[in-house]
Amino acid sequence: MYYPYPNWLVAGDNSWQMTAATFVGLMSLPGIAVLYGGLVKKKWAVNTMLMAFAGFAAVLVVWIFWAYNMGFGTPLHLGGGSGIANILDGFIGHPGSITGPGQELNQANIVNLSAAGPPFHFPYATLEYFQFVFAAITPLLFLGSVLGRMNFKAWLVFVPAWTTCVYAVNAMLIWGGGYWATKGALDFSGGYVIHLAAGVTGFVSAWVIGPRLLRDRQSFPPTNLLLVAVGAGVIWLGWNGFNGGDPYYASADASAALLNTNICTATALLTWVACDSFIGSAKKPTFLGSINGMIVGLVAITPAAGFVNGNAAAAMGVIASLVVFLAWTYLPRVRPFSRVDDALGVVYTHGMAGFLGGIMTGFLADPSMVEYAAGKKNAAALWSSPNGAAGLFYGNSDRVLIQFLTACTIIAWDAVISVLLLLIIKYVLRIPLRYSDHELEEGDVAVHDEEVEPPVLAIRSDITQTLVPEGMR
Amino acid sequence: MYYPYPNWLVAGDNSWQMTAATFVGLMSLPGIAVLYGGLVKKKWAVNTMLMAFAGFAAVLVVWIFWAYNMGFGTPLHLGGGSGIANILDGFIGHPGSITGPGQELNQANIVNLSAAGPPFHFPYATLEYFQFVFAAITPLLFLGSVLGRMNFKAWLVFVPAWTTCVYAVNAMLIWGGGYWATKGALDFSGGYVIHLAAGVTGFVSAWVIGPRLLRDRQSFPPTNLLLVAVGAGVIWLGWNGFNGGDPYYASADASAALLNTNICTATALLTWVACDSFIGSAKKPTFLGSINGMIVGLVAITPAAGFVNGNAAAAMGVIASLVVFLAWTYLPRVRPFSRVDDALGVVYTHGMAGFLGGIMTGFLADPSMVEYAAGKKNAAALWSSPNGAAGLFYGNSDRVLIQFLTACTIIAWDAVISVLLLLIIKYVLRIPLRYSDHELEEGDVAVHDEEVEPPVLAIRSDITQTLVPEGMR
Amino acid sequence: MYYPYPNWLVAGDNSWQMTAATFVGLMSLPGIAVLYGGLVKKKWAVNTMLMAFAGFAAVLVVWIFWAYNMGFGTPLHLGGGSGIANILDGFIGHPGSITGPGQELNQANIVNLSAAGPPFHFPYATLEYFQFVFAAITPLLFLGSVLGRMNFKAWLVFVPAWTTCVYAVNAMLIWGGGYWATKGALDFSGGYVIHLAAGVTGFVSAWVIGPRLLRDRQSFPPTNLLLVAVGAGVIWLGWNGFNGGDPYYASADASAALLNTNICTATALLTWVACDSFIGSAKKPTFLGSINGMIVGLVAITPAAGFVNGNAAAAMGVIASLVVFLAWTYLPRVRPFSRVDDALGVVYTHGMAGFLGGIMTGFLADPSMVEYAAGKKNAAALWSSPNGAAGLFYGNSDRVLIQFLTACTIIAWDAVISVLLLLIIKYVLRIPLRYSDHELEEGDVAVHDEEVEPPVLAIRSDITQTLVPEGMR
Amino acid sequence: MKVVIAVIKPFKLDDVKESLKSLGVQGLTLTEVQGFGRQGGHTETYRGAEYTIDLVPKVRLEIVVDDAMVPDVVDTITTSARTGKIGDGKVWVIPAEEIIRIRTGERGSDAL
Amino acid sequence: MKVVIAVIKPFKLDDVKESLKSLGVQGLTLTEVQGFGRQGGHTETYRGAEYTIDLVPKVRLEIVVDDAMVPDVVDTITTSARTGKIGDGKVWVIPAEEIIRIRTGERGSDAL
Amino acid sequence: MKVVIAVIKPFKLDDVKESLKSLGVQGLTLTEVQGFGRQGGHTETYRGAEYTIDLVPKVRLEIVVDDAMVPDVVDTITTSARTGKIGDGKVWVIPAEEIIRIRTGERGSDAL
Ligand SMILES: Nc1ncnc2c1ncn2[C@@H]1O[C@H](COP(=O)(O)OP(=O)(O)O)[C@@H](O)[C@H]1O
Ligand SMILES: Nc1ncnc2c1ncn2[C@@H]1O[C@H](COP(=O)(O)OP(=O)(O)O)[C@@H](O)[C@H]1O
Ligand SMILES: Nc1ncnc2c1ncn2[C@@H]1O[C@H](COP(=O)(O)OP(=O)(O)O)[C@@H](O)[C@H]1O
Repeated sequence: MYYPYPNWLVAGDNSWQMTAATFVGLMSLPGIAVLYGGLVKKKWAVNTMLMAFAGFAAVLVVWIFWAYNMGFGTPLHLGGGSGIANILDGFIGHPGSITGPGQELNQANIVNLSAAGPPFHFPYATLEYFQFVFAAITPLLFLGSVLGRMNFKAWLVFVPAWTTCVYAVNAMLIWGGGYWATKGALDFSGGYVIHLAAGVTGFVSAWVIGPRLLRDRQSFPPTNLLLVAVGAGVIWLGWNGFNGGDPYYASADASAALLNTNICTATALLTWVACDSFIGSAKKPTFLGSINGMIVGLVAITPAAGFVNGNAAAAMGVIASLVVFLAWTYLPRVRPFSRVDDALGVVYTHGMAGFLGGIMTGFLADPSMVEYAAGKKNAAALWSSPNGAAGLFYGNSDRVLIQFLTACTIIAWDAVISVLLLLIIKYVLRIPLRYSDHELEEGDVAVHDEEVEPPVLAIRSDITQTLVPEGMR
Repeated sequence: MYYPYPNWLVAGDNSWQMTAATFVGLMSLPGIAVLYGGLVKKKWAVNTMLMAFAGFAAVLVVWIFWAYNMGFGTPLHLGGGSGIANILDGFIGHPGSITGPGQELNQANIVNLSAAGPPFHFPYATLEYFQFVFAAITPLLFLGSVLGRMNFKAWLVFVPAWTTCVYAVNAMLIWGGGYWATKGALDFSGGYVIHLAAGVTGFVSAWVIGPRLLRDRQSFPPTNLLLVAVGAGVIWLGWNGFNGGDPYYASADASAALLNTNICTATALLTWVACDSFIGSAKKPTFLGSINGMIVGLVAITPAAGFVNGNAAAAMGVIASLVVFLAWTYLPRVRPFSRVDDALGVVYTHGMAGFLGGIMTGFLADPSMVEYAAGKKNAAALWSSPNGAAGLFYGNSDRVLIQFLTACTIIAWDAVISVLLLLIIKYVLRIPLRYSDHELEEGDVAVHDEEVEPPVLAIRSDITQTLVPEGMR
Repeated sequence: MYYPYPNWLVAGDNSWQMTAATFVGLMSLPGIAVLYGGLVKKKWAVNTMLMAFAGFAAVLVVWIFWAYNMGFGTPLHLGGGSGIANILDGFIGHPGSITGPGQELNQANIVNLSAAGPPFHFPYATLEYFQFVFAAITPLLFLGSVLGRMNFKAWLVFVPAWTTCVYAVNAMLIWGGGYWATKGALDFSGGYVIHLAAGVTGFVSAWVIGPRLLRDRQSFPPTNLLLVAVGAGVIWLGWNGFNGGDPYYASADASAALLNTNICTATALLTWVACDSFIGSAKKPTFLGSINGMIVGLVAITPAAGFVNGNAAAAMGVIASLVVFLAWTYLPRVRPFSRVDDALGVVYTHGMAGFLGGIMTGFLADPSMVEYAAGKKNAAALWSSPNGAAGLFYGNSDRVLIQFLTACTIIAWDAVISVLLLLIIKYVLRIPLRYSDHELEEGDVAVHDEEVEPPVLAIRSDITQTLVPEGMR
Repeated sequence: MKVVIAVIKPFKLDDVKESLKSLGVQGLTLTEVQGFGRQGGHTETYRGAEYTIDLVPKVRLEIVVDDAMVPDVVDTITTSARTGKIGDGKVWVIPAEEIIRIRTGERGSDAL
Repeated sequence: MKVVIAVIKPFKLDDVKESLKSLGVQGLTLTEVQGFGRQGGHTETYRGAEYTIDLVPKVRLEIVVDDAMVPDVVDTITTSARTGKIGDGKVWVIPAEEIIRIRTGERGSDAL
Repeated sequence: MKVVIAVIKPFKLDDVKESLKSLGVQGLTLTEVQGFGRQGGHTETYRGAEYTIDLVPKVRLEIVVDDAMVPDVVDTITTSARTGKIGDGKVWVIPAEEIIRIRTGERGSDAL
């Protein structure tokens, strides 16, 4: 007799987890690549897409050779185990590769969390890849802040360094069983680990790298909104894997997370359209407004998706969309926002929306949205005694504070280390962070010898009549 | 011990159902959004895409607060239970929200059908979301009839109203265990509930709203066929979830439905290409012809996918494609088709194809295409005594009539109520159904202050040298 | 009691297999259609996309009526069972249709392989469709060699003929339990069956059909790189289904194959970007270079994905990308490469990369990458006694030779039969293989009466003020 | 020989083309241009940024004609391109010294 | 009546437009063109093939003005379009015999 | 000073450009235009609707040259753009009164 897999593997859960990971991967490629490629000025479309594709690849390389284990492996105990230094004990994991057969095929496990839930029903390769697609999309998101001037070489160094020193810490602290995880911080799928992190990093990086050319800031109309729609659609539906995959099982909570994700997105989109129509200066609904609202909704529900019920999800969409709309309308006039050229406004749509979502989770987490059930598997009673997380509105009074302090940790660490890494790249490695002004003027043509829609009149002069023969023609 | 999910949940089935729903969601966003966005005249591309994104969101809001239960919940007994009024007993369900924890997490169930098949292996959230993506794509389909003049505000009112008053009725009648369900009407995945409905609604709405500008009817070349290909490809493959998801299990019938869907689509596509090449006026194969054929095939197999065998699927593709090709070639010259400006011809590719598919199902449904098996689960004998549906060719003489009467019910109800709703919007709510002629002349620029490919020379005058500083540069 | 499926069906495995097949389908439509549509000169974009859509459909028709069984059914014993003629015994299967109910619904099985692994957990329809999407993408890949001149009619005859006479043989020999399968040839997901085959066929077909117009070879700038990104992204992530689906179970090996696929792709992409930056003539990283590298990585890992570990996958990406980069830089100057107009270079990115991947698999296959485990299902010991395939580096000395001979068989058969089929189409069926020079000059407009971005000034003269009335307006 | 240049609203192109044909004009060359003038532009908004588009799409016609034809051509264009609303455009006339048909080398009126 | 034609760098358009406005120029017609001249082109590479692009994007302005205005218009353009680097472009002047405003039929200076 | 205007088939551009270079022409301005003339257009079909496209893509060259160069330039274009088939296009010549190089302010022949 042959068996296709060991008995700890549940095909349905592994199937869902691989599928969810693929959906999340699609959010980056082609999702973000063409969303941003369609949103930037035509002369930067190629550069933007190359940054996205190469960034995605670069994360995977560090992920498999050391970074995965820094986020999800055995923690390095740096703190000594008492007082505030405790945080250092759950800060970062032992670096280590995951490329051996056993590291791919054995039953997956997150050391620090294994007591807190049921064993995983899939192998390490699934967990590693699933977590990779999250790690990979994060730099692609903050690319939105720095595009149109950041040097490709600096990007290719910054992304792996950031994944190692920043993302792995975020992940360990909240997801890998690190400090804030033990304190009960709630971040279902990365409102903090990913979106707050992307907003903060993008913003400080845009500040360190400096703004786009004046001419590009004055005139940065999008290349093509049809491509924006392609990216946006893939991102919305791909988010079903983003939030639906995070219970790690094709469970009831996965289904609820998926539904809630769509609910919050729908209300946020409609709220932004309403703001555009009634508050906005032109009083007209806009397509890009609907996309902004959509993204804000997706981001805001991310820390909450499987923790809140559908009513909360609907409310979160309205609130997050309204607040971010107002923030984006009024904050650019005041410091520090007026001083930093965050090209696509990532600090608003990802940073603020992620922060808001995380705080609202602290209020709204509904303990009836069970994640795992303890007890006898077949007991009918089981699902009436859920062990889900409770927010302030459900009697858990310090949840909001924990959410807030977790956010502060992420903001502080990510901002400081991102700046540091960029300065090291600039002054120690001596790689320029930005293109020269001449290159910035020409864009894609200067830096890649490519254009997104090359002139039809282009001539390839090395082909002559005689070079290629007529075949058997 | 912890358990990730209750024992009625089968991870494999929940995985497939969530995946299938995501594929169907992708058919709308970005699928329909860019298929239609690429097919319309350039000046309407943004409006078309915004209509699609906002319509999708609007359906979800009514779906979760009341409409899901009107289609799939407990029926309101309006009829009194005898004679023809019977139809009113299985016409519409009690409205009610589905946003509470239990309404998301408990085992899914369709009250009226629970005796007719095995229990569902997934929670309500899965069923609600799966059914949502079907409800959401329907208005996006009939958008194809009314685009290029329908007012966005009227659209945002019409879509939720239509979902409530029309779609929920279609669903209850055929899928929710309502009147025609009890009579044995066959509609595997929405040949009637969705496509016939979209064709009829689009057609009457185009009539009520009035035609596009003469100038737009005279000149409506597509914006970009590459985007049409993106949309079309996502729609074809997304249909694997559309028809493959409707058995509600990752069952053998799901697999067969999926294969049959592709078979019918392939023959329909090739038939249309042949018609273009040999019957069409230019005698040339065309890309848009192949896409029309593809859509006709996908639609025609929808009511039949898991009920017919592969031979029938192949035949259905040829027949539907040929008939719709001829209809679209000759009917536009006669009334009422000559009098209504159905911009993208939804009445042909969805309305007629759905109708044809439903009727052909009445002939071709093969009882060996078992849907659920009754009996002892492990008995080898089980699968030799299938309980599938039989069509006229398999001895079930009144099946065709039932299919026909079901179609008539849908056509009549949807046409009448759609017209009524539009008149209420116009005369009671006083929201104009169409843009003013001036807005129609300018299109996107006038109504959304956006263009699909904005001029590179656009100047943003509020940015000056001093506004954004140089960062740490 | 009702049951949704028989007890041999495992929902999780069927779910994954249907999902994986859908991802692979998406690689063709819209994947290849818009990757190639975006890469060709604007005047050929429509033709390219129509070729892709119609080719996909055409393969399915022959697949269901006869070709599936020629690749995966009962072998025709043509050889007599001894000596070299042995190869004829495992060369091709009995043609036969798969469209009946039982042929869709019964438990899937590959006759020749059933003793070598566990029984399949899904019905025939799943296997047939899964194998179809592989059969369908192959001609779409070699379309890249012949586009810009091949006659659409000849294409529509060549594709089904090739699927029948070439693809089915490739599949039987290696996957269907044919000759090379029995010798232990390793081709996880089609490095040979698909990519080497596409490279060889594309190359010889380009030679037989003759080159594009001189003017098109001199000037063939891509239409739109944003669409290239859409296609490329869908292809990368779709490959998760391509390689992740080939274990036929949602197994640990599926997960490892999926992870390895991404690893090899990432290193290959970065290697090509490095080559462009440091070796290339312009010393600049390019977007299309990154896409070339990506494809080379995806192709190279295809024969190896579930057989090698992560380290090997990373190495394969570097090696394949470097070799193909050098080949593509230098070989076009020497014969036969200088004499054949392989428009998109399929012989390099698919042919060579597939060949290299297959040979490297012979060296690197790691026996610890278990595919199926023999023994008692629940025994913990099970997974410590894997039965995976071993390459030369793991002591299996003749593996490389077998891989090499298998490649030779594919190259020889595919080249000879492809040429033969084209000559038959030309001289026997008298269908011209290429368009006339006049048609080649005009491209899409001449052969399909369509343009990818039609002029906005186009006028439809048959619509007059009175034709369409004003509705209820 | 003169060149008549006309800048008109794009949707009037068909009318103008038809009436020129009736007049016997056998050829013209057309360019998609952008006009700046009394007809105001508009504003577009992308991700919160407002763009002023003060250029309006127009079509520019260039027609080489015999001197004798100039008044008729100018009149025809003026009439058929007129909507009476701001932005209808301009017509102006430039002297041409020579005209050659590339295909045949014919010159002057024969080349038209 | 004259027509001033100017071929300039695209990013200078706004400056030129503004200074012409200050001068009282009420309208102009603009075309996106490609220039060939001393300013070199560049190379692009697609799938291994090198393309020479020796054409540089430029903007072409066409302004009908009264004879008296010509020197000012030419000077203004020359000044505001200048960067001092190769490729700044040219201005030239052509005689126009007549100009008509389509909307009103006005001719000559009134039509501007 | 004259302006030579040529409307040619797009694929002939390279030949024309090369032969003008050989002649010593140092610059020109090129516009993608659409021509209407004896060369027929074609029909396109989209979703069942037939569109008549009677405009053919052409390239328009605009070359300011010294009076003395005009005959050579015209001849060179005529020769190198000719295919002998309908639609080869036209060349015409217009007087220019002044030409200025923006970068330097040079005028006349020096500005070319
Ligand atoms: N002085 C000018 N030189 C060249 N083109 C002009 C001039 N004035 C206007 N135009 C062109 O004519 C178009 C219409 O002019 P505008 O002032 O808007 O309206 P009207 O012609 O009705 O007075 C402009 O968009 C521009 O293309
Ligand atoms: N003889 C000419 N006729 C028409 N346009 C010209 C001519 N010479 C140059 N141009 C235009 O002027 C632009 C700038 O010319 P170039 O020689 O590159 O720089 P510069 O004007 O600084 O000497 C060219 O791109 C072209 O559009
Ligand atoms: N009177 C004209 N004024 C301006 N352009 C013209 C004129 N006649 C023809 N053309 C241009 O010349 C092109 C070729 O003219 P056509 O009549 O098709 O062929 P041919 O020049 O060979 O006689 C046209 O497409 C158009 O762009």
